Amino acid sequence: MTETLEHHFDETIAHERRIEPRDWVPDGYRKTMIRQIAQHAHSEIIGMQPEGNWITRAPSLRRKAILLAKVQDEAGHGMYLYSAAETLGADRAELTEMLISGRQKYSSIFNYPTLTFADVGVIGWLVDGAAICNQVPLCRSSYGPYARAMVRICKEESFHQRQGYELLMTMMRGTQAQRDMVQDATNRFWWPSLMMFGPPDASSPNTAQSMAWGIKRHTNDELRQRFVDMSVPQADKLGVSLPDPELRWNAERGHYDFGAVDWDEFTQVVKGNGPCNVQRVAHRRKAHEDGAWVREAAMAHATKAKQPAELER
Amino acid sequence: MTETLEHHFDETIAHERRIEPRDWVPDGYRKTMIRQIAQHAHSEIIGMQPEGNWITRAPSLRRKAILLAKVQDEAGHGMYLYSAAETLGADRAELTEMLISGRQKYSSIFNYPTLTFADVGVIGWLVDGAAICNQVPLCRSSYGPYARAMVRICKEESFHQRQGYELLMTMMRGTQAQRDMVQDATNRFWWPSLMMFGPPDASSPNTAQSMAWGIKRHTNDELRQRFVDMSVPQADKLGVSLPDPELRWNAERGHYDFGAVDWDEFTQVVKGNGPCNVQRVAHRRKAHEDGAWVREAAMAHATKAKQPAELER
Amino acid sequence: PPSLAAYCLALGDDALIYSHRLQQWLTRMPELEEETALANIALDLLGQARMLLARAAKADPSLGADEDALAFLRESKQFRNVRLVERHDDDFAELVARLLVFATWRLALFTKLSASGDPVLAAIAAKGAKELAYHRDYAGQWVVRLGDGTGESHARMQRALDTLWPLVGELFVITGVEQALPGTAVDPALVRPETDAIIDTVLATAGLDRPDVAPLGTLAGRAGRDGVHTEALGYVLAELQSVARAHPDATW
Amino acid sequence: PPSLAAYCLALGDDALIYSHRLQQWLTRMPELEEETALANIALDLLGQARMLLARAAKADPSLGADEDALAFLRESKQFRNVRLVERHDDDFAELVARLLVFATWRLALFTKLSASGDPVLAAIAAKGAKELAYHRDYAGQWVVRLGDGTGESHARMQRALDTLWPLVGELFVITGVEQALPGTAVDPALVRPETDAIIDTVLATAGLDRPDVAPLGTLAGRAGRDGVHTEALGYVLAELQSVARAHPDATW
Repeated sequence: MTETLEHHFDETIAHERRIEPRDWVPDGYRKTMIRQIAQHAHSEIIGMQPEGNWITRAPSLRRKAILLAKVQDEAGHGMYLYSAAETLGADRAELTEMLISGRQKYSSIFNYPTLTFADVGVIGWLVDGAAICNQVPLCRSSYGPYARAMVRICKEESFHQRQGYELLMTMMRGTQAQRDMVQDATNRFWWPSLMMFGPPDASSPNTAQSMAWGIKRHTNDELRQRFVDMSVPQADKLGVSLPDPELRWNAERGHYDFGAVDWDEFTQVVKGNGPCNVQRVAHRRKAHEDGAWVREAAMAHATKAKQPAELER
Repeated sequence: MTETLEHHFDETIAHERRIEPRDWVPDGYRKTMIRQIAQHAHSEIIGMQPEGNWITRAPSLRRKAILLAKVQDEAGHGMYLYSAAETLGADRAELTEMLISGRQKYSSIFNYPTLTFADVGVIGWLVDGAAICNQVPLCRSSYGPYARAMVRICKEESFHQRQGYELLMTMMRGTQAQRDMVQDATNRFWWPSLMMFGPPDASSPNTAQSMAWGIKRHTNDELRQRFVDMSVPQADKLGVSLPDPELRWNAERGHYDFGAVDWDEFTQVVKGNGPCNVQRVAHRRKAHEDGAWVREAAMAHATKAKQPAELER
Repeated sequence: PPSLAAYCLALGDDALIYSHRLQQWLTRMPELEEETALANIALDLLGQARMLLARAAKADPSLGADEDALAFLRESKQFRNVRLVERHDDDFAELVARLLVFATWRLALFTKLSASGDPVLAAIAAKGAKELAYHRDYAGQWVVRLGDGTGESHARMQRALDTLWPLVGELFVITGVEQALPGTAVDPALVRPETDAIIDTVLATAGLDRPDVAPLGTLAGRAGRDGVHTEALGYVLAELQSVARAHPDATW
Repeated sequence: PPSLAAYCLALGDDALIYSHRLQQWLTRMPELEEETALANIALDLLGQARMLLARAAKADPSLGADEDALAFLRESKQFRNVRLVERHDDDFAELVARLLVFATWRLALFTKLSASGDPVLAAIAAKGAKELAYHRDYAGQWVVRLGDGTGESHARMQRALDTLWPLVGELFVITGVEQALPGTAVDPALVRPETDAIIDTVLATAGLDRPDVAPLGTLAGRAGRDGVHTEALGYVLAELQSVARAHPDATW
C-alpha cells in the first residue's frame, strides 16, 4: 500500500504536478513543508511590526493609508499561509505557540529596527524585492495550496514593492534630509536583505532534498545573485549608493560581483541575538496573552449559542 | 479636667497663640483641621498631574528643569502636609485611601485639563496666585505645625508664581501663536481660578466656626475680591484680556467689580463631574495600586533586616 | 463657505483621530482575523477623514492648503473632534465598546447626511454609511460575545461601558456650525433616539447594563467641537505629526 | 573641536534621554518619597545634559546653536546615546535595575573624567559624580530591598535584570570619538572592572543572579553611539520635541 502511495507521490513530483491535501506524502515532506509554510506565515505576522511601527507617524495621509493597507495585507497573507499549513494537519494555535516560544523562526530581516520613515520605502524596495525573488519560484511549489497562496501573495508583494520604490523616488526628489534618510535606510537594509536568501549553498545542507521534492526551485546563492543583479540598476535610478565597495559589473560572468556577507552577524540574528528578536517575539507574545480572555469569551459564547439548537435534536 | 483643657484651648485661640500637637483640642477642631490639611495635601499631590503632563514636552530645557523642580516641590509640600496631619493623629495610608476612593476632596481647579504649554504659565500665575491668597493667612493658622508648613509652602509658591508669570511674559513677546496660546489658557483658567476660593459666603456654612477657631482668617468672598484686584493689573501688564465683560474698576468700592461665577459648574466639579475628576483619581489610584508590591517588598525587607538585631536582645 | 468647512473639519477630525487610536491597536489584537478587521476599519475611517478634510480645505482655504496641512499642521485647539475618540483604550473591551458607540452614532448621522444639500458631503456620507454599517455590526457582535462570554469578559465589558459613557452625551450636542447649515448639516440631537435604541438592543442581547452616569464636564460649556479636548489629544498629535513637523519642507 | 563636541554630545544625550524616561515616571511612583527622589535624579541628569549639550554646541557650532537646538531639532540618527537609556520601563523593578547600571557606570566614568585635560569637562564630571553617587546608592538600596523582599519582588527584580542585561555590554565599547581624545576622554572599557564589581556586590547582597546573556545585536557593529538606536527612541523624540517643533520660531 505505502509503496503505491509513495510511487504516486514520486510520479506527481517527477511530472511537476501538484500534491493536494488528500494525497499521501512522506513524513519528511510533510514536516518540511509545514515548517516552510509556518515560517513564511510567521514572517508575515512578525513583519507587520517593523512597518506597523510607522503607521501612526506617516507624514502624509496618503502614505498612511498605503502603509496601513500593506500591513493589513500581511495579516491576510499570514492567514492564508496558516490555512495552507492546516491542510497538512498543522494546528494554527500550535504554530502560534511555536512562534511565541521561539521554537520556530521567521525571516531574519524583521529582527532589524525601522528607524525612519524611509525604512518603510526601503523595506518595500529591498525586503519585498528579496522576498519576491524567493517567492516567485514557490508559485511552482509542489504543494498545491502553498503554490496557490504564493500566486496571490506574490502579486500583492509586487504591488507593495512598487509602492515602496515610488515612495523612495518621491523622497529622493525632496529635501536633502529626505535623501539622507533614504541613503541611511539603504545602508542599514542592504546587507540584511542579502542575508534573506539564507546561508551560502556550501553551508545549506537541506537544499538538495528540498529541490528534489520541488519545495525549493533555486539555490540560495542563485537567488541572491538574481536579487543583486536586479537591485543595482534600481539603486542607480534612485540615486542611492549601495554600501558595498566590491560591488561591480563582471562582464565575463554576466553578473554583478559583490562583497562577502557577514555570516557571523547572520548566525547571531538567527540564534536570537539580533537587534530586535526579543522585542518582536515579546510583542507578539504579549498580544497573544493579552487576548486570551477575549478568545475564551468568544468560545464560551459560541458554546452557549450552540446549546439551544442541540437541545432540539 | 476637660473644662481646664477646654479653657486652655480657648485661651490659646483667643490670644492668637499656637495650638501644638501635645495640646488638648475639641474633637470638632481636630476633625476640621485634619480634613483641611488632608485636602490641602491631596491638592498638592493631584496638582502634580496637570503640570507634570507637560514636563516631557516642555519646549526648552530650562523650562523643563523649572517645571520638573516645581512638580518636585509639590510632592514635597504633600509630604510636609501629611506629616502635619499625622501630628493630629491621622494616618497617611488612610488619608491616601480617602483620596483614591474619592471620599476626600482636593482643590477643584485640578479637575481641568492642561491643554497647551501656556497652561503651565497660567497655572503659575493664576492658580498659584489664588492659592497664595488662600494660604498666606493660613501661615497664621491656630494649629502650629500647619502654620509652619504654610510659611515654607507660601515661600515656594511665590517663587513658582513668579516663574509662571515670567514664562507668560516671554511667550507674549514671542510669536502670534504663542500669544494666542496664553490668551486661550487665560480664558480657560480664569473662572475656575475664581472658584478656588469656594462658594460665596452666603452659602458657606462652616466659615463662622472656622474663623472662630482661627483655622480660617478671611471669608471666601473677601479672598476672591483680593485675588481679582491683584490679577487685573497683572493681566494688563501681560497684555491679555480676562474673559469677563463685567470686569471694571469701581472707584466707590475701591475694588474691581466682576461678573457672576457659574456656581452650577463649580457644584458639578465638586461632585466629581468635572472634565478630569475621574482621570485624576484613577491615575493616582493606579500609581498606588501598581506600587503595592513595592511597598510590601520594602516592608518585608525591613522586617528581615530588623530580625538579627532583635535576636541579639 | 466657512461653516461648511468647519462642519467637514469636525466630521473629518472625528475619523482622523479615531483612526489613529485604532492604528495603535495594530499588531496587538487577540486574533489575526481581528487584525484584518481592525485594519479595515481604521482604513475606512482614514479614507473618510481624507475626503472630509480635503473638502474642508477646499471650502475654506484659510484653514489649510489640503488634507495634509489640516492633519499635520494644526494645534490641539484647532481640532474639532468629539472627546470620545481621544482616549487610549485600556483593553479590547474598551475598543469594541467605543467602536459600537462611535459607529452607531456616525452611521445614523451619515444616513441622514446622505440627503444633504451639499452633493459632495452627501456622496461622502453615502459611501461612509456602507462602511460604518460594517463597523457597527462588527463591534456589536463583539460586545455581545464579551457581554455573554465569561465572567471576566462580562465584567470587562461593563467596566468599559462605564468608563466611556460620560463621553457619549457630547455626541448629540448641536453647535453653531450645524445651526448655520440648515439643509446641509444634520442636527446630531435628531439621531439620538435611533442611536440609543440600537445600542440598547445590543446591550440587552449582551446582558449588559446601560450606564447611568453624569456627562464629562466641559469648560464653561465648551468641549471637543469647540477645541477644548482631553489631555490625551496632545499626545496623539505629538505622535501623528512628529515626522511631518520635523520636515516642514518635504513632500511625501 | 569636533571630537570634543561629539564626546560631549554622547554623554549629554545619555543624560537627556534617560532623564526623559525618568520624567515619564513622575506621578506614577509607589510612594511620595520616591516621587521626590525620582524628580531629583531626573533633574540632576537634565542638568548634566544641559551643560554637556551647551559645551558641545560651543565646541562645534555646526552641530547646533545651543542646548535647545541640540535637544529639539536633531533627528534620531543624530543622537549618540547608548541604547540602554531608550527603553520604557515595564515596572519599578526595571526602573531601579536600569538606574543602578546607568549610575554605577556613569559614576565610574565621571570620576575618571574629573581629571580630564579639558577643564570644562572635568568640572562638569566632578559636579556630576557627586550627584551620581546618590543615584547609584538610591538604586542599589532599592535593588537590595526588592531582591530580598517578597517572592514577587525577587522575581520581578530578576526579570528586570534579565531584560536589560543585553544592553549593558554597549556601555563599555570605545568608539573613534574617545580614541581621538586621549587625555580628554575616558576609554569606557577601563571602567568595566569597577562597574562590574559594584554591581556584583549589590546583586549578591540582594540575592540576585547576574544574567548571562548575549549582547543585543548591532547593525554591522553600529549601535547607539553611532546613531543606530532602538525603535523606542523615535517615540521619545516625538514627545520630547513636539511643542518645540510645532513652534520653530518661538522663544520660551
